[in-house]
Amino acid sequence: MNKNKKLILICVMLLVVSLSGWSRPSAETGVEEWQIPFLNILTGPIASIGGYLQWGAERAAEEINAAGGIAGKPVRIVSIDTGMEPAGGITEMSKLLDSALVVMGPVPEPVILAAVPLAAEEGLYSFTATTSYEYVADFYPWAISWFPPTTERLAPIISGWLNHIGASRVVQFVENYGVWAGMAKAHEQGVADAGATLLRQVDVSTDAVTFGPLAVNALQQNPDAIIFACNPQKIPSIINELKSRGWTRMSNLLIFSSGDAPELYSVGGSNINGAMIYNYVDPGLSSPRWDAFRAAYKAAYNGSEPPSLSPNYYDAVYMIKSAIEGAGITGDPSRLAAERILLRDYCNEIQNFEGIQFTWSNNHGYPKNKPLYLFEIQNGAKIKVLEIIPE
Amino acid sequence: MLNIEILIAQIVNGLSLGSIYVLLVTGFNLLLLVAMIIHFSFPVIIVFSIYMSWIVMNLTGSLALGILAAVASAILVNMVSAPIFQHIMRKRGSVDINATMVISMGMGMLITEWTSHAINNGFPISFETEAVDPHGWLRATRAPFIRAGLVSISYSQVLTLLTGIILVAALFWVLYKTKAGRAFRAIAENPDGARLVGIPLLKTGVQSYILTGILGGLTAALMALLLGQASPDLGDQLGHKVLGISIIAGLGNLGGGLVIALLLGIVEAIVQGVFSGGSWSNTVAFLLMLVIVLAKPRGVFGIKL
Amino acid sequence: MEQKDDIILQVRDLSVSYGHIKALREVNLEVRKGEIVVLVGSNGAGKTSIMETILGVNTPDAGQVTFEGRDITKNPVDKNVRGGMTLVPEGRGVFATMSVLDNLLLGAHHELKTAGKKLNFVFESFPVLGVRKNQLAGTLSGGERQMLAIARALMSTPRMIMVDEPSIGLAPIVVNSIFDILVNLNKEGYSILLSEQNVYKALKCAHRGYVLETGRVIKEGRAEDLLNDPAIREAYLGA
Amino acid sequence: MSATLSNYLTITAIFILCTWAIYLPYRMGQLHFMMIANMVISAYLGALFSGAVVSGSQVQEAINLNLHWPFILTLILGVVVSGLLGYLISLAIGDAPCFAVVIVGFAFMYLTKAIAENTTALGRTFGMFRVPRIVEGLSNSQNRLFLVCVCFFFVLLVGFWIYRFDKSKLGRAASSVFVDRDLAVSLGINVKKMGSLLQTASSALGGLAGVLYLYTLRAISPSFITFHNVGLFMTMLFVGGYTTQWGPLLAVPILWGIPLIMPESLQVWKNVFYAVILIGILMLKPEGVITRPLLRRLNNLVFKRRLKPAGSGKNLS
Repeated sequence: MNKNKKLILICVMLLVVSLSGWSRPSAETGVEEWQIPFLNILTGPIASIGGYLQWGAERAAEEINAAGGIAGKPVRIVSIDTGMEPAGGITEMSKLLDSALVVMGPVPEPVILAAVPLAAEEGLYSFTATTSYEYVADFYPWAISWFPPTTERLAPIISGWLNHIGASRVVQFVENYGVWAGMAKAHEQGVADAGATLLRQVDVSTDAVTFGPLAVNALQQNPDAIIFACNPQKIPSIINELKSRGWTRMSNLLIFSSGDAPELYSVGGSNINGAMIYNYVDPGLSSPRWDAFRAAYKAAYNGSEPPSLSPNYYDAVYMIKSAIEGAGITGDPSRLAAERILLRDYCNEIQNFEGIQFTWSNNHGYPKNKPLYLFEIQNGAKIKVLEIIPE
Repeated sequence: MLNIEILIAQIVNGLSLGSIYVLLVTGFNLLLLVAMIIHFSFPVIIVFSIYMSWIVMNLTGSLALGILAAVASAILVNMVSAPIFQHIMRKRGSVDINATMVISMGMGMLITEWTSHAINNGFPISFETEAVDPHGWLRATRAPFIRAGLVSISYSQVLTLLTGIILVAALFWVLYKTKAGRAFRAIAENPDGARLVGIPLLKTGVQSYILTGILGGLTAALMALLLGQASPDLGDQLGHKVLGISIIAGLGNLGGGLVIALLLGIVEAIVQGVFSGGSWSNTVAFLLMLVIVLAKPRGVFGIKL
Repeated sequence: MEQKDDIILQVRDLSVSYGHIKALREVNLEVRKGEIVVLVGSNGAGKTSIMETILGVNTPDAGQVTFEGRDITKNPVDKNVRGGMTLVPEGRGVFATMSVLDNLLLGAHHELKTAGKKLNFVFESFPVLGVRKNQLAGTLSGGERQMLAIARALMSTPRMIMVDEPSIGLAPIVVNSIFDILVNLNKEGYSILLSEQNVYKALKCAHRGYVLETGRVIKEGRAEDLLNDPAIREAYLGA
Repeated sequence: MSATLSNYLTITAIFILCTWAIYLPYRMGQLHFMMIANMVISAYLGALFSGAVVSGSQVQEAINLNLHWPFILTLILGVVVSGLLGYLISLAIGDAPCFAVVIVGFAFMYLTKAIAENTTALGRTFGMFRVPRIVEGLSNSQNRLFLVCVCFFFVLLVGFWIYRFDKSKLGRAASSVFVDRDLAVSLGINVKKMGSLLQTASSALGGLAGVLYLYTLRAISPSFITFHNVGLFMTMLFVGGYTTQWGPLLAVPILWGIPLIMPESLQVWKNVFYAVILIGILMLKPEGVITRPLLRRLNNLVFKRRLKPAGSGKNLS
């Protein structure tokens, strides 16, 4: 009886606490300090990705604060976890609707699909810097994309690669998840553009753990080139299965940009040497800012290269800084709605923004001149083979 | 469409996938038989042992210590979690067995959080690096020793399959032919009754944790060998299938689990080898299970609890 | 007065409580070699508590249990079973999902080496169990289960058998045969401590009895005397 | 009411309905996860019929139904289709054992997911969005408030219905099936009919929750309602207590609310907290927080207090 009473009391208290939680304002953008909420994924199996995205954003904030802050005021990244849960995503997003100047994230696609429409309707601008253009284009002008429309760049790089290796019979591994199917579609376009045939799309199921069957499925088509559009940690295992069945032409394997993640290298090691990969980020680039970023990342992550997505929210923080300073935003709560629009319009059409990798200009909320590179993988490093630099 | 070479290749692949299922389903069933736990997150527990063995191998480069770590950590997890399960299942009459399934999910969450934050920065781990496998033994075992066209067989595949079958046979013998096994089953059915009969609960309990621990540790070691890698979500990916196979075969049915696990592996391999595009292969596997369960609601080989 | 070493089980001032509930208050009782002693009382009088405490399931608040001259008050159950006492629990307590043979072998868990001999003995005494030895215990009838429970108890080579409510839920004719079995076992030399709600039958076959009420012994004596006690006749025999 | 609070309340109400959908067949010991698949089906149906759109990048290939059914019609559609589906399936598995039913749920979850992921009209992996507000012309905040009212109306309605069921002869019969199926059969209870009834109700409830969820998120994609939800609702049911309908009412607001109020520094530890709370509560109360004996005692407590002034408390307890 006593135990029960206590338990009920605790439960009631928890309930009260959980209900009263919202009475305090969270993440209020004041003039004393710029608070930038970051809806990130910090829990669950893919928390590691959120971890290095957070790292990039925090690094930008530290640099900015060391150099005098944004418009003279310090900046702080407010970390918020959404997990993979859309319901949690919209609730976390709704906490920010009345107070935040801008929001970074969300990161996982299920949360983007639920929370960004809400933010767009309520006039809150989202920096969705890790997902495909197609995922956020529908919410323009209230969401920014870090990438140009998928086919615009992917098709040319695929045909460039096919011409480079001189192959014509292609098989593609596709995992039907999030943006990957869309990217696979863009690859298809590139294969057609190069005059090659796509023999088969091999379905990589999300919970596959062994890959022999898929390798056999692909190889029975007798292809001379293979594209991977699936989970990065699965790619080395598939390559292993291909190799154990006699595949030798490593440069005829192409890994898509979402595969360019730490998982690929931590699992692949030297097994994937010689395979090709395309991406928008060139780790070999040499500039003082990039070199410092790269060195800091290596120091924080036991010597591994910065993943291709790691600079995205670093750049996002800097873009917010230049928008606040360039559009004369004050952070005054009474002007919140107007300043949100100022910031939005500034970023959607930002010109000559100095990103850590390249200087870009936006048009309709996405970068017009983002370059795309083709690399060869050697022991975790990437050697540039081709590049597409738009006018 | 399927020529004979491809069929053989896929059957080999299927047996390899099936042998992972065999190991996991056997462990899952064993926990049901000796402790009446529906350990839904059992594959996640195995992933914990894989990670422990990786940590030890990464530090020492010793394969033997790695296997030892897998077994020791599996026993340790049992020792820590068993009192929780026992506490919950003490009131056998009024507490439903599915409460253990929820506890198991909670444990799985804790392990996933640990692996995705604390180990290797949350990135997947590989057993083929210089530090983990300095002599290249794992790599050599994983290389094919028979290759004919698309058919490829590695030592690790043969080893996993054989060990799986031997383990099932050995467990069957322990559970149904030995004094300890009889006591395990008695405690699982009715701990209070077993105590009245004079079975020493603590000693027998520890024995059963060691048994399940050894099985779990070996499973972890073999999975590491066969897959060459592990990631925080590996366990979740296998959870449904393992539960599914156990149900289809008949809960607690060791022999049935072996057969169904291998068959499902082969079916999945063939299905995955046929489909072009779309994410249908899992659906096919589960629809097949659906048909079987409609025909045989208590499992193909019958529930053995 | 019998000699002291005739006493196989002696319980002195035994008190047990579950949480705030006092289950037993200063119970004293004894069982002598070759005796059938019956505990009489209504539901909740403490019959099961006495037996389980003697066996070592419960830790008493106070008091002492001596078995064959040794103090066993704090012994765990398995040690007491090895020491020569056993309990046939209320509701039979057979393992329904295990075979009859497995159930019997569980009784001999601590000394399997001689199990073969004991099995022969048990199958001789209970031929029906021999016939059904590979059947699951859950498929037996109520009387057969009670036989199995008693047979399992015999497998541990006890010198004293405690039997908790053997007649519950059994048809009258089956109850008779169960009591016959107990009497026969007693004749073969087993001391028996029996708890029973079927007071008339129990006192008929017992040597002595104790009457319990709310955890206390309120009366004790020879079975015939108790059977003739008007108060008991009124309370338990409805006459 | 702030957007956060209304979203919290709406989703709490929906999750309560979902947990009840699992509770109902569990009354007779069946773990019926079909309701998750029903949520997906009715949410997609709702999206199709209410005039939601697919992503602009897929719009050329998608068939535009151009329907604009009002909320109430899509709701009825979702409930009826789900209930019908649940009923048809229950004809085969009405009296199936607990774990056979699990497989049915899993199979349908994979099936609905694969269909959604591969159908262009449903937006493939992107799903559908721009689900209209419940009533045309409402502002976002009015719409949210309206949703809170609608959702809690259904919680009351369904809650009352379940209450009546639990108190009825049928409810007692279901409990007896849970405790001992063979005994129940020998008492003349038609287990198959009972299972059929409960499974149909569970499916219809899943359909209801699916449509409400759709109108709350105002979008749907294959990644919205997944196996993750099975774990979520299971934990809510078992922590709250699976023997009475009141468990979910207590567990859902807490388990779903706690992660939302974690301070910033503890965001990374959310799942750890969740898991520890889960294990901790089940250690303390293996049958869940709210059990039948607890309810009886609470009942007595309340009655005593109310009746004491009249001086008749003793007689009643």
